[in-house]
Amino acid sequence: MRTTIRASLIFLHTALMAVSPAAAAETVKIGFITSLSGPAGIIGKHMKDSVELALDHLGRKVGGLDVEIIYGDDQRKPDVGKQLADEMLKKHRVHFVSGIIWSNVMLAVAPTVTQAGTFMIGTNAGPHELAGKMCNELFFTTSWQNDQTPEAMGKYMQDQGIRDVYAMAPNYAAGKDMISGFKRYFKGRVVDEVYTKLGQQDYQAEISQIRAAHPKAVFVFYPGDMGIQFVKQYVQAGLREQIPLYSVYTIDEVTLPALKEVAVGIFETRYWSPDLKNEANQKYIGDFRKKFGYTPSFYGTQSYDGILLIDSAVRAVKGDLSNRKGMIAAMRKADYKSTRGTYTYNVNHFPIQNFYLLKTVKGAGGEVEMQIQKTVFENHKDAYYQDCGMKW
Amino acid sequence: MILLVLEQTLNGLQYGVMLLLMAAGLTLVFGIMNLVNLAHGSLYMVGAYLATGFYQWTGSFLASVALALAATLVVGIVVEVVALRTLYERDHLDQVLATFGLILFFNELIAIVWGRAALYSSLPGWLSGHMQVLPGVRYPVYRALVILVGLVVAALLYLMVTRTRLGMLIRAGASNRTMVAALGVNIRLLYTVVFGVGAALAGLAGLIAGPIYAVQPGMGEQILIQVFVVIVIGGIGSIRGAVVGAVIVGMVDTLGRAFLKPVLSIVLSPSAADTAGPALASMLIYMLMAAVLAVRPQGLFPVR
Amino acid sequence: MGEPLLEVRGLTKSFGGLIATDRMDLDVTEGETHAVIGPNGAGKTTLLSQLSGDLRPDAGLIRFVGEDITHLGAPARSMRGLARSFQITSIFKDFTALDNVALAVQAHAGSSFRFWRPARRERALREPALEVLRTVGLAERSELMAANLAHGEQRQLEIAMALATRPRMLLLDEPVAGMGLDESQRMIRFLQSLKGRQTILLVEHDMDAVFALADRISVMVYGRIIASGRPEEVRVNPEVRQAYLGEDTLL
Amino acid sequence: MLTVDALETAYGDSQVLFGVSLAVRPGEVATLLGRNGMGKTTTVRSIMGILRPRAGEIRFEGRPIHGLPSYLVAQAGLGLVPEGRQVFPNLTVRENLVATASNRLGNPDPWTVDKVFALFPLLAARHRALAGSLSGGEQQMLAIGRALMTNPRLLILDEATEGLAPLVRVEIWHCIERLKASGQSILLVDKNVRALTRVADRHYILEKGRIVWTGTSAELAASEDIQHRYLGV
Amino acid sequence: MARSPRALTLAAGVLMLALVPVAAELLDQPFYVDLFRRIMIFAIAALSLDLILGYGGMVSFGHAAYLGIGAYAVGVLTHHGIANGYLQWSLAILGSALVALAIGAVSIRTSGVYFIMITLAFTQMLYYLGISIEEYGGDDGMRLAVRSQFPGLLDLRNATAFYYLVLGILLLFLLLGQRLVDARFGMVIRAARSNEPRARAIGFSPYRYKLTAFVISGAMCGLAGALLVNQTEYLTPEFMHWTRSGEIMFMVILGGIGTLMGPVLGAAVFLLLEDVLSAWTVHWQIILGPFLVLVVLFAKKGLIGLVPDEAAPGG
Repeated sequence: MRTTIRASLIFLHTALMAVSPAAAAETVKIGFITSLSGPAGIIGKHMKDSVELALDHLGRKVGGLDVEIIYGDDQRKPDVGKQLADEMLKKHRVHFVSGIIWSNVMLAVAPTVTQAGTFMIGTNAGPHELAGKMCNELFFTTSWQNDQTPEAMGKYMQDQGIRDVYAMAPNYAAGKDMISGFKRYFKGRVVDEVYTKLGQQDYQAEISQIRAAHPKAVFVFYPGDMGIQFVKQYVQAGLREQIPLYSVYTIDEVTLPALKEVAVGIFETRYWSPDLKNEANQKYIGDFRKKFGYTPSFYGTQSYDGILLIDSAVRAVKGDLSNRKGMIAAMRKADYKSTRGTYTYNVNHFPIQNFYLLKTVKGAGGEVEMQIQKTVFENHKDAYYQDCGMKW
Repeated sequence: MILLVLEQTLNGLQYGVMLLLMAAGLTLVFGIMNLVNLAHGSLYMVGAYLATGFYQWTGSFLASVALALAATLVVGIVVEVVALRTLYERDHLDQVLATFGLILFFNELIAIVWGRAALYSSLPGWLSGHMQVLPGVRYPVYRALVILVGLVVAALLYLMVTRTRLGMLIRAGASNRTMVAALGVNIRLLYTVVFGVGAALAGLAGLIAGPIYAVQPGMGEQILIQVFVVIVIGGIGSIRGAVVGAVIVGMVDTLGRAFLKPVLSIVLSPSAADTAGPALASMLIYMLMAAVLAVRPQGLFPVR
Repeated sequence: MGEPLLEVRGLTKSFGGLIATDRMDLDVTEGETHAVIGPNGAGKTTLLSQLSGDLRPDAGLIRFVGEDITHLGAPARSMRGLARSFQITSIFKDFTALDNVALAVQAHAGSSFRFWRPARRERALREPALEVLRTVGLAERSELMAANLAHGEQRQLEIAMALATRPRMLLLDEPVAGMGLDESQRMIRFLQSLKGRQTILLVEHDMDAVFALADRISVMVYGRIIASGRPEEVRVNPEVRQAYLGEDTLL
Repeated sequence: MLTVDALETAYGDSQVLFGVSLAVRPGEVATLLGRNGMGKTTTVRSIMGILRPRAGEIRFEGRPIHGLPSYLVAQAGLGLVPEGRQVFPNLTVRENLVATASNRLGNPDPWTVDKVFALFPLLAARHRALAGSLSGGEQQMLAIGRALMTNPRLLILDEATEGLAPLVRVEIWHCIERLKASGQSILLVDKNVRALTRVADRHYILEKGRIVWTGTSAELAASEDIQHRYLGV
Repeated sequence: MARSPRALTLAAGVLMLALVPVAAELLDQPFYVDLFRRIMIFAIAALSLDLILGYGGMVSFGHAAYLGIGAYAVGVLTHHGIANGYLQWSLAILGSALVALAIGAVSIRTSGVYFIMITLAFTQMLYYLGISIEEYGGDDGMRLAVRSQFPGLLDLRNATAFYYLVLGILLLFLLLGQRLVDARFGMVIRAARSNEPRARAIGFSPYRYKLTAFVISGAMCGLAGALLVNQTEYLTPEFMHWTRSGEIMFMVILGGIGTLMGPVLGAAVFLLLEDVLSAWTVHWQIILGPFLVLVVLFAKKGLIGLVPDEAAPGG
């Protein structure tokens, strides 16, 4: 009888411990949302692996506290992402939500998270809304604002004297940002702007249209799986020799293993490259290759940086997760070893950073890789920060 | 402009051929066994995975095609014997639900074996190039081959159904299976064979699709609904209907996507055309199906 | 005799190469029991289905109470007073016997677009229904599920449902089909009790039933009426004997 | 060659056959007579394995065949000409004959399309027509030809002359006589007593799921009372 | 009647649902209020489907369409700055009723597989329509800026108030459904399902009744859509995806077709199973899939069939 009572008491105690918020404070809970299934799953893998590497580097602690990561698969759908965020906030009571590849998902998730008083640390998507009117003190990103990268490409192509460009992107928030960013610096004629369905895999019909329009060059934004499909089909259709292709977020370490030689010679602009020489980057790439056996991508570095950024914030408030003000102030300093080198935060919590021109080349060992050609922008600010009401 | 229409017609034909390969098996299963098999798309997926897997393993494209075809045939037969047999006598509602359950199972099984992320199968060099169809029109070799294979398969199927004993039995079974059995034909075996052939065709569609689309769990469902549209338009159970339906749907879908927007912009304002064009284009085949059913409730080529 | 209640002119229906009804003429007078006989496959059920509106004729005219009803559907014909029974028992199996008949009453008792009051508590539906069940001798079985009734009882229920619509004319498709001798005798006696009060077009195979009930008989072969007349006339008609009863003379 | 013993069959809850027993000997033409709804077709369907009998035994050439799926029953040597003809309407006449043709039991002089056409010249003229477009009589001939093409040891004809014009019926009866003359065993299911007493050797009368009378043609022809009581003639 | 095992189950179920917010409060697990509210919303959708599927025999494979219409009615009005709930929800009900009228008018003329396919086709059309309207987020859908507002009545931002509103609507629909299927109207659609040629022969034109039932069902499901978009605070064409129709249908079958409590039970078990299984393994669908097949094959009457019932006549 007595044992029964004792057992019940122990049970009750454990149950109360499990649900009481005080107990939860000893662990940092981070919800990490990305796309793990479907064609974009490969990107999610890059991000998830990088998060794990970051935790390894931090000794499986964040800011000195135990850490629990809850991964969520948004299936590239905003509504699923929103639902995941709700669940993470209400069921798991996370302190930070991080990750998110797609701008449309980000637009659904970020407000949900920040309205609940929780930090949203973006590690890829940078829709212009969040840089401008919808900026929020609880929102930080370790990546970039969508427009910035195509701005660099637009500038490069403008400088090269290329005219009559045919522009293509998937039809979602980032796709439109990319084209508008491109047009901000490219002043030549845009023959046509075509938006395709997000996640589309067969571009043959669009490629036929391009051929019929015979532009001087094609500019595209096709991240991940879409990039693999588009570039392959572009080459298969015999357009590569007819019309040169320029791209952003299309040729990268995620798509190169599938594209290989097909991508050689294509230009990209970007804020990061594996051949960027700094200590943090070399350590990251070296350890990543050792642990996972493949070359990481910018999706990975951003996610890695995201965990380090959170770590710097929690460390700054000495593990007092209720001290939001302190954590905001800490993160604004960007005081951690970023893989891109040092950078600063703009008022809207978007990085001010360099953008480079990259070219796909056959490396010394015969493997296809990307190499920095030159710097297009130095300490480049996004075009929307003035719309952001935050002052600091 | 004419060249563009020609090229888009080829694209439509290529898509139609893929639909046809899927539709042929589905319509036979539907027609003679009276089974609504939503899991047909899973066989397509299995075909795509197996082909990709075998290609990585053997390094030979043709060997992987042969192996994948044989393997999907076997998978189809196993699925028929284990799961679907008991469903023939059930009503359509049960069939829809049970095969919906099979979809979940297959998608997850594939996800466990190969992971959720998509695979990319590449083509051997001799298929990844392009060819000159007409002066100024280059067309990918692989897609041209797809069209050719599809047309050959369609012709073979047509001959099989119209000229062979098996074809006669299939048609006879579609109208009166009790009588076919009462005349000494093992109708169960016939069903299994037909299902296996249908599965192999779906697998063929899947392995063809591999290099064009991403190979991923759930890929079957993306095409399945279109395939249903094809067979409903064509008339359930009719191979001829499937051929005609597939070509119609392939053409309407592709040409609609390519030309509806420019055509509409002649009539409407550009911004209205921008909105209405893609909307109408993606709805076109469903409107077509509703229209066909309104006029001919049994499809274009009713079996009975 | 005045206007016929039911008038059929040139009715034609074919299925593929099979001509089931071949330019057929037929009259049924008010109050009479008119039997259509003929071998199986002669097209009797096809004829009945065209009369009831379940099948659309290819050509011809059907007139009921002076109105052309050729293009009306089955429900509209039921509303005008044509009620049919089916050769293969057709009832609502998952309802009670009483529900079955009450439904038939309901169809003819005002709008059924009523969404609130439970129909099983409407006395205006239940009482007439029970009354009809009593007439056909199923009153004790009223609360049984129709599926659980014996075959003969289901046949009775079939007739009860037709009667409950208070028809001007009953179309009966082999009412004693599949019944044993006793059951069919009982059914015949019941149908006899309706004679005079109810116009009946009877399609039947069972000669006992036909000769016990019919005022007039039309003989149908190969989609055509080959003879029509009073029972004793038909019985001795050599053409009928040859066509319907056998072909000994030709063998 | 065919013996049916105490066969009971039910559709769901309602039993239709209550112990039917009959036998057909090699080379003979036997009949199963009875009014509509008495269980004739149910008996045929039970023999053919289309319905699963609840009880009883069916043997064909000594082998038990009850409970076998119908294709195995057919393969054992039973050829069915079903009630309502049931030709395959979407197949041509020739295809109807060829589709299910077989000679599993090794008939030394098997049926061919040409032999069927010789038996029914009407079909030869229409061999490319869809069976669904044939007249009732032609369909009946086709159904018989189709069954013959499986080279059965025993041919079962269920209501083979129903609903046909007198002249056509006569032709069918002549054909059955010819088949009988060639040594074909036949089980006829019909109501047509007069014609049957000429063609058949022995008769079984079915009433409410039971065999109530058995006898030779002569006995049946002599018994007006039996004819009237059970067959309504 | 009142003491039948099913009535007791119903009472216990209602009591349990009523206590969920209290329990969630005590356990400090507000998530469960969300979960059970979601369950009840899908229960309403499943209930609406069962009215035509179970009682009317119409295998609509496009019921998600009305979920979408209801959701879009709320989302679109909110997008244009009209947050008034009375207006929004009326539009949701009216809009889905009209769409159901149009879809039903065409599809009820077909039957069997063709009915399944044509309802699916219409839903696909709406799905693609939703995807193409950029103004309302296209593919991406859009956030619902505010939940529907019922000034002076209640505030949906209050999770508990919203919860009890949904519970109230569910109970109301259970009652309405019960009256409907037992009334003359219900008898006709059940009769038409049981034996349509017979129903016609005794004088009913089933088409009109079936169409009306189809419209009522669509309207109910439209309201469920309005609730759902308030629940998720996100509008997306995914509400109308065909697999959603499949899920709703599965809830009905799982719980018990042709009953009123069945769909509610089915929705609860389906969503709880999803919640539990997905927490346990990411590959939860490999369990759910075969489970579905087994339910179809062996539990013809659904889960509710396990609860004994007096032989209720007229299934």
